[in-house]
Amino acid sequence: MTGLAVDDAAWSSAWRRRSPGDKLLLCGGLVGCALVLPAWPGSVLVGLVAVGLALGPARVPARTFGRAVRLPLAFVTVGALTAVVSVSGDGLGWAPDAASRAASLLGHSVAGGAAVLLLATTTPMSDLLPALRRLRVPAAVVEVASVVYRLLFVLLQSLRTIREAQTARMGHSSLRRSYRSTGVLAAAVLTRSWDRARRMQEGLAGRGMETGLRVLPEVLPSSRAFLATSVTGLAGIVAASVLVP
Amino acid sequence: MSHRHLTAEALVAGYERGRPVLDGASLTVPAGRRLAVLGANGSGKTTLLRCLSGALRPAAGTVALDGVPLEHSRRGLRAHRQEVQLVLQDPDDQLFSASVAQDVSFGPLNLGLPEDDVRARVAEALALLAVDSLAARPTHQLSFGERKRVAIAGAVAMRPCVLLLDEPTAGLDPSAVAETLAALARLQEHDSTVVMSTHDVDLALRWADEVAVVVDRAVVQGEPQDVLGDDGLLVRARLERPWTLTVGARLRDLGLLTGPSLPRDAAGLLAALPEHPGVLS
Amino acid sequence: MSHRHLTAEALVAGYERGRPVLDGASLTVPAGRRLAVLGANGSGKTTLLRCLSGALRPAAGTVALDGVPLEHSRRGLRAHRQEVQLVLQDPDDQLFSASVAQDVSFGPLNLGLPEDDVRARVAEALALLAVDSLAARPTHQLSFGERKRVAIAGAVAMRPCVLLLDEPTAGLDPSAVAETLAALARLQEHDSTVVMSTHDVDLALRWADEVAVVVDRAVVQGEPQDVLGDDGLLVRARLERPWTLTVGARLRDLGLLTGPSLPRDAAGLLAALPEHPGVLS
Amino acid sequence: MHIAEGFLPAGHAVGWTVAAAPFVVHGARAVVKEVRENPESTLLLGAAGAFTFVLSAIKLPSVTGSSSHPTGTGAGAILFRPPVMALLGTVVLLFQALLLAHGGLTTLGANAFAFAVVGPWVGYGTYRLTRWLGGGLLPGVFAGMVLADLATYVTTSLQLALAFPDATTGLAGAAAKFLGVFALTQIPLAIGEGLLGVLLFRVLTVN
Repeated sequence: MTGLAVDDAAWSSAWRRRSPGDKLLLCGGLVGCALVLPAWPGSVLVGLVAVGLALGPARVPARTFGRAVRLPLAFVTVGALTAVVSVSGDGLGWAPDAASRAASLLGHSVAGGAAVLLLATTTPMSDLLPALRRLRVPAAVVEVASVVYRLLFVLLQSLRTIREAQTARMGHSSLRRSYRSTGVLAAAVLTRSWDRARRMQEGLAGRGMETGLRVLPEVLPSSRAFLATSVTGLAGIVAASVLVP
Repeated sequence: MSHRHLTAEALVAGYERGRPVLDGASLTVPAGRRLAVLGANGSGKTTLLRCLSGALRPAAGTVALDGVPLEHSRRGLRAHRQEVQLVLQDPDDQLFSASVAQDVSFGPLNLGLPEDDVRARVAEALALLAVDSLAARPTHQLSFGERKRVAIAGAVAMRPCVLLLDEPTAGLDPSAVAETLAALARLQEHDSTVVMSTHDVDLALRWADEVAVVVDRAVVQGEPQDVLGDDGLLVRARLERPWTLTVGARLRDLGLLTGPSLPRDAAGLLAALPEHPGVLS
Repeated sequence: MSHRHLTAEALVAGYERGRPVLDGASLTVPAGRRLAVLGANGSGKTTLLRCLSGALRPAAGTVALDGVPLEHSRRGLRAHRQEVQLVLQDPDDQLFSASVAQDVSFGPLNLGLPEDDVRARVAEALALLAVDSLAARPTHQLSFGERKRVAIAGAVAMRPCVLLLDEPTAGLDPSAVAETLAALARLQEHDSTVVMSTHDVDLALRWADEVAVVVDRAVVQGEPQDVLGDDGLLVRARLERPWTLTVGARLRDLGLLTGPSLPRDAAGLLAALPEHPGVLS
Repeated sequence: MHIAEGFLPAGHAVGWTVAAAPFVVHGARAVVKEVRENPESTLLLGAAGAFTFVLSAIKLPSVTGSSSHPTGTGAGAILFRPPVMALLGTVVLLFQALLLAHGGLTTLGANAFAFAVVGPWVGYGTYRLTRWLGGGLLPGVFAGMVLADLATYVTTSLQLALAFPDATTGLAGAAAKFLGVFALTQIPLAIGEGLLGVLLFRVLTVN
């Protein structure tokens, strides 16, 4: 079954049955620290904690986490370099503290990314989306997002299979053909998505759909111990960053 | 749940390029029993099931539950759906949630049941279809056969009196077919009527109590061995003769089979053969 | 076209949640003959076919054509695809164009052939698959069985030496299955090798010259009656025993069957039975 | 390309969230209203969102061999209109941030402003303008998608410039830098996305 590595990890992680609210608090706190605290030692601590928790108690596969953490690096490196290069009438140069500024940017970003990745690899989207209701997001929007989550895997699979079928018949053997085939591919996926929505309308009408896609929320109880440890840990990171020069 | 009689009378429905797929089709669904609806692809099996479930409004003719005609009003359809549920051939047409348990809860919630009842029904449906172990997995990770059973669970959770299944075994390998049939058997301990459409004549012969063949835009209904032994009908319907009837008939001509009627499956055939060579009638 | 030998050696491929679906799978496709690849859903049949066609690059092991290993370079794959074509299970994954003729011309056009050659190949492919009457029709108007045959025509128009088909009869009613098998027979008059994957053991027994069962992440290959008569293998592979072998074995024990080997289909079984009662060995 | 997690300073992250909020809320209201009137539209909107997500997963063939992905905002804006795209685009961004590590949660506001607000409006506006000036469907689609793509990248570049003014030349210099690195290099890819749109709509209108 094709899927996305992060999503697979979320469904089988050891922290799957923890309350999404608990995990949001922890990861939200970590991201906040990564952003607000100075890169040293704040971001470094956040990064270590996030990676440590992911590979340790949450039992996220190292390969998945490692790959995903590297994905934003291209943007971050280019962005950081662009920020610290200085242009003037005389040409290019380096801004003062270029190295430390760039390192700082890198640190904030990698740490923040790791913190969010901890959330993403331990909490499936279908657990997170209902949590949005608590942020006053309307039910209709949450339901639409849930359908997006269900359908995107179906369409991704179609994308891969159709492209493979096109490649087998040499549809991508030259640049021109590849473009034409890609256009056809996009059209095929769009047609599939419309078709699927239309068929689901009838299928769900038969199951009594009238005003919405209401489902029974899953019971994922919160853990006082988890919350307490998280808050303590976050406080520790803040304290360390404030105290260490 | 008490038995309810579902009938269709003189249906005209399913227009394709100007002509109706069904024209004068009538059917009586035997309460509490197993009915197989047979026909070639495109013959109108799905159209018939959709008319029976209320999903499709026929151009003429009536569908009735216990003699009361189905009204295609909001109220009428809602009442009908509580008794008659249709599981479509493609499970992805009915599975909208990434979570298996949440998807199955959709139907009971739409019936307006309180949360505890819904939870109980979901657990019961998942167990009946033997998909309770999948409740923690997302829908998109399940195999085709597993998704088919989750879709059936979604319908079963509404506790309909009549369960209609459109080609429930299409695309399934032999072990998955066996699991599905076992699940349907468990269901029928709870007194429901099961109707399945298929083009697999051997399956129909061994599973069904009654058989209805969709042919020439209408329906011919009867006992499995009668209907499926009628060669003229099978040719018109573009179906094959079940092998047990063919081989059984020949063995009976050779005087080798005991028993009043021809066997309906391999086990029955082997059982009706003599134990040792040399024993002939 | 000359016969080409397609082989797979010790394939490791198809990772799903960390484990490979195939581990040490080897297969020899007999040139110019019919090979059925059997296995339960999820066993690795599709993965095996995708490795053989070059669509999937195995993590370990080799695929070779006439002993020359397949290189997963642009050039290597291009050459391979001209000899080996795979038709997927869902025709809608392969039909992109507005009309049938347009779709079948996709492959030959991409090969860079001149227009006249393309036209000729399209006509030939449509005729072989008996869909020439549908040439101008839009693909979405065709029935499922017709679309499956158009998808096969699209691959055939590339004139591959080896044609791989993933579950070509899945979802087809008996008459459509017969049409597809007839089309494949016409193809083989042109000297091609046909490999089909299926979980229908009866079909495999009556159609194939050789059978390969995908079981326990590897492949067991052999003569149909040997492989499909091996009960231990069938149980491990989650397949059923073909009914002709079961019934045939019993009839042979009763001394009723003539002939050296067990029959492979209903016609063979009936032919091997005595004409009149009372004739026993 | 979305701004990665943690890359924007806190103040800017909050500021852009505030800037994008009214548009996203307006889009959410439109969705709620639509769903109330037609409950089945939940499924259509969900399919639209899933398509936009998957569209950005398509690899655009390129001469250099390196792959790039369409933003998808232009096609979405023309197919589904900008107000709904503000909401759908934000949902897609959320999924991309969590499932693909593309973009971020703290940068969701900034990315939404570029990808779900500016991009779609520029794309849709260009499309309508082109048609009003007499162009057909396909030229309209081409212009709309190219400019939607470019507008998204220009906005992102300016957001970065605002956050990281140049040491010597300040905002203007930073703008020049980031535009040069992100937007200028994007031009051939934006044209590629426009071509993709033309092909996509051509297939759709023929069938």
